[in-house]
Amino acid sequence: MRFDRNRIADVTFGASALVTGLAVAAIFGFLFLFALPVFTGGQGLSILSGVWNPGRGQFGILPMLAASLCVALSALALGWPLALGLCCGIRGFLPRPIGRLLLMLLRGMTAFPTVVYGFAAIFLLVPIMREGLGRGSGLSWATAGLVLSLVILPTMALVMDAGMRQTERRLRLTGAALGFTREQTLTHLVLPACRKNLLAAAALGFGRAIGDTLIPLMLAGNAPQWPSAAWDSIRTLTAHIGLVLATDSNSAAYGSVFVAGCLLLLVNVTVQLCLRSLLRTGETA
Amino acid sequence: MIVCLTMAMTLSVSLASAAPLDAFKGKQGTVDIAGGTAHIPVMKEAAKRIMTVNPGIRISIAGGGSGVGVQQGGEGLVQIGNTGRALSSDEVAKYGLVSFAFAIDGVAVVINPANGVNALTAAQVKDIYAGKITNWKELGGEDRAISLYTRDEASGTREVFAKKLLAKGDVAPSANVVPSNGAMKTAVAQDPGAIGYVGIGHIDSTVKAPTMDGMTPSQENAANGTYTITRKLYMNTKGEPAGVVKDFIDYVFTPEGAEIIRASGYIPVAK
Amino acid sequence: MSRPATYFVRTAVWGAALIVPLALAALTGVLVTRGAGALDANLFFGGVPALQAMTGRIPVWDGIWPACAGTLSLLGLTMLLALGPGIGCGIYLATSTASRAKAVLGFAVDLLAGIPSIVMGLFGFTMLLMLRRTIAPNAGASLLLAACCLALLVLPVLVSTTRAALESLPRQLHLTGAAMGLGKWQTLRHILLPSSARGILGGILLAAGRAAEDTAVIMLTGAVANAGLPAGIFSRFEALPFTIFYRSSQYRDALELEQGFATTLVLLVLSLSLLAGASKLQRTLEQRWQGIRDDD
Amino acid sequence: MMTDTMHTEHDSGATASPDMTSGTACSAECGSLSDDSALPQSVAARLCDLNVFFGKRQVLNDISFEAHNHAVTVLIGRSGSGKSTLLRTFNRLNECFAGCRTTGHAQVLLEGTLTDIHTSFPEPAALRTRVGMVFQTPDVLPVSIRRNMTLPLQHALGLTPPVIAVRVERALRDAGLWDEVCDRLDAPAETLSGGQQQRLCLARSLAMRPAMLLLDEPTASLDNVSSRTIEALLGQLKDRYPVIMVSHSLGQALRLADRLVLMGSGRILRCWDRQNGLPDMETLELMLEETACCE
Repeated sequence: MRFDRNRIADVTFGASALVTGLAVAAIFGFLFLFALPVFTGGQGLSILSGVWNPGRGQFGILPMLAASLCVALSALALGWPLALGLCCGIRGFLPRPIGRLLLMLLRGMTAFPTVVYGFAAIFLLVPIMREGLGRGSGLSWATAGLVLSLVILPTMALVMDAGMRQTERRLRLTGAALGFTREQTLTHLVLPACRKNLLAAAALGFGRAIGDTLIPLMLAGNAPQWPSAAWDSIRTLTAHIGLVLATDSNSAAYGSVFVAGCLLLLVNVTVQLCLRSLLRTGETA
Repeated sequence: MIVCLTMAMTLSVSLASAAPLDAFKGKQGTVDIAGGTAHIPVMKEAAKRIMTVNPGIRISIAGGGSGVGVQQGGEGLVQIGNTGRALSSDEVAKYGLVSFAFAIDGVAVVINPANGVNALTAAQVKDIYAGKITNWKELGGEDRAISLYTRDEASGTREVFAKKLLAKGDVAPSANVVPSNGAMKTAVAQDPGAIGYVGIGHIDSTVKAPTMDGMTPSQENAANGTYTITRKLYMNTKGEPAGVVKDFIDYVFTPEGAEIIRASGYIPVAK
Repeated sequence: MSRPATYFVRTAVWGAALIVPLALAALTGVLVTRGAGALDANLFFGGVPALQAMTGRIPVWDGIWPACAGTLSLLGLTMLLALGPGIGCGIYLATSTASRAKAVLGFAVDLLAGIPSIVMGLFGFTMLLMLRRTIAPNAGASLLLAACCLALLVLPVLVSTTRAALESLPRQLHLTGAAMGLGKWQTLRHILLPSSARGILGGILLAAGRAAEDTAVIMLTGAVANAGLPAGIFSRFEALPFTIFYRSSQYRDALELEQGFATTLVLLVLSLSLLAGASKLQRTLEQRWQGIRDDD
Repeated sequence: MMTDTMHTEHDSGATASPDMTSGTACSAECGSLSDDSALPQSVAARLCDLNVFFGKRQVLNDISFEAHNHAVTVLIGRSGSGKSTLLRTFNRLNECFAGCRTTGHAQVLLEGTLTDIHTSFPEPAALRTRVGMVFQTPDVLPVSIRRNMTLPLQHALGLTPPVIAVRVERALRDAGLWDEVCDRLDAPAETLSGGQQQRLCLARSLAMRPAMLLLDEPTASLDNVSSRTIEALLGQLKDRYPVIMVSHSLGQALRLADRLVLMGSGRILRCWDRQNGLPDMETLELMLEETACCE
């Protein structure tokens, strides 16, 4: 009886693992399959050129790739220090009641729907950005980056905090014995020990930022041009998919959607591989 | 207030002209509708009346743009795919779609109400969208940069605008792209330097429609032919419609349907 | 050398502690001031009497009640689909011995975690097209399809939190269970899982939150502007996040815009109460397992 | 490096062999293994030619050894000498570690018969319900005191609530803990002191009515007074349960041991029985140091 249960459990868990693995394989397979006709068809590699003008038969989506990277990186550059700041505050820099409040706030923020940020930002942030930057329409790289940094912040902060809480507990006495204040323990002992955790949080945040659709679609302006300034209206790969999937399924524009999907997958794989190799070098060092 | 209005409308309908809805009595079925965003108010009101009389019929309505209408209608994912433009011969050939034009809608350039400019010409609009005119002062307005707004590639409104006003001219790549008539209106209403375009049915006090080559954009003018930047709204089915789908389309063409179309801001077209 | 570092961190701390709550307060402030006025029965039922609307006797066309019902059923179905494989896979990764298959699976889960939701929606869409061309010519976008794709989206969250929660348990706990004469499954069921329940439930919560708020997946796989109450897992449905997105871009007058803000508030309240409810559940379950009663 | 150590140890073992024969024979005649009836009834557990590997590393080397009924067998040796591994062979807990491989025979006296613990138990869990174990640090579960006691009874043995209630009280009394906790059984076990926690763990094992008790440095993390309480308890318990324990303290080993086993580098170096006289403290310390310089 007990023996059987063990077997059943093993099989069940193995099967769920298999399902997960197959799902990933299927996602990659399907998207590559649907993107393939674009390359084998008439336009060939023109899809990877720099101009998007379907009226003239130009279907380059590289500006969108650049826009995706720009928006995600700027969101990360803003959001990561903020997340780190919040975690340090919670784990020692701020009075305990404030820290506890902030932690509650972060938990609550994970429940904030993305579309809520987008909806509120259209009416609050866009006019401010238009007047503040003095150029452009307010629908811009900067606007999307700002809101995205807020969107990815709680996930990053909670991942950081999970690591820091354990490390801090472990090192609190060590630090105290060395004559460190709580702040010094945090900056000199805990943070270096949590390096990997901070890195993983950054990768996670980047993934969420580059993968978000609604915020860029609603706030970045969606102009298919190369990003060059913060007030530029730009179109990310995700927004491109949302906008163009609606077109006729015969056109090259439609095919570009799947290429965009594949590019996003490739970015994701690259980030994961980089993260892994970084973590590994961290281990040997 | 709106509630009172709709309730009164429903009431008057059920009292005065129950006849067109009789077709649905005792029937069962599903009608999935997707496509052009301009069609939605008409579809929604019609569906609401039908389902109120007969809850056995389920009607779902999605937007997405004319491209979605062709694609999902053609693939058979929905029974009725709406487009804000005529189908190309390729599309008809590929999917075997049958079109039903039921309304006329004008497309008008809109600007922010605070903008002093009241008249534009097609040539000016073409230059603005090509990025040759970049400031309102060149058009007699105040010194303010022009922000361009255009619609996504799947939009029927965009097609009409590009064909009839821009004459297939280019749109500067820096133009903002918004995914719907409503989003266009929001953007233009907020941005004092904005220029965009919407279906005339969407124009209200939050945006201003300047005269175009002297023509005043309004539904009356579109109906009587003095405003020429117009398009038809189509329902498309894969093959000849049958069952409740046919009933639905027939209903849109009844006098009651025409009334709905007019109330939504369009001009009804006979079958 | 140490001073600048501390100052830098301190600046970041105070900056973050001020900026983030302020930004949030501003956003919710906008929502509340512009949406609270429209928060009434009319928003939910669009003029249809509440009782008939809730039971679905009269279809609701201008209210968000069907969207609320749609979001809840979508959430339920998604979690139903994702919980088993998610937690099972997490347990597998945490308890099986190191092997090539495990390493590959771990990488696959990390990849899955990084897949953008719109790509997941795109996958659902292509899968649907494939199904129609092959085995199920009548398949359509539906609640089931959307739930499947959402389940895939939240799966890695479940897997990695379950795995992390189990792996962070002291190694001694496995030995304790074994030394008590509990089998592998029993140790898992009665000792390891309850001990890591906090972490796992946290993961479930995070997953549910993402499933409830995601818009990009469902807008490609079955959410529509108007469909009435969900009629079954093979029909299209309304959902709150999509309704918000739709209203924000399709409103025709000031009232509809105001209702859009109010809908946003409703979704926000729904998400937050989900969070609160789950943490309460978490505490209850934990106390039941621990058998601890507060005498005072 | 490890294999080098093994070789030197092997040599040192060889030089020590005259000493081993001069002590009481602690290894059984392996030839008589199959013949249960020929064995004296007092044998509670027996190992024969036992080898344990973790991956490529051999941790136990040709162990043959017997433990008796009504007796406390104490294993001593420097850390890394294989004491804990030896202890864990009796309930096959080594199998919980990755890459573990065991060869040789191990028998435990169950229901009056010496039973091979590898061939008779396809699932080690069933064996572990019969061989109780207490660890170095009190491993109370993060649950209430009562739940700590009932959890294995309920799930590993499948007993009914009335039976469980009786057993819990009995075991807590045996462990000398009943009077201290009877009025707060539903309080978290972590609120107990270290000594109380360890006695709770002992009670948890006793409630299973095991055939044998294994203790892995049970007093290592406790203060002096708590250690003495546990030692006194073991003195009472050994009449009902054969006890095998690892000890870090020579004083404790000499106080408790009926049989004392000195280990070094995965081998048994020497064995003493109380009736034949235990060595004194200095001799033991010297021998321990000797094993150190051989490493």
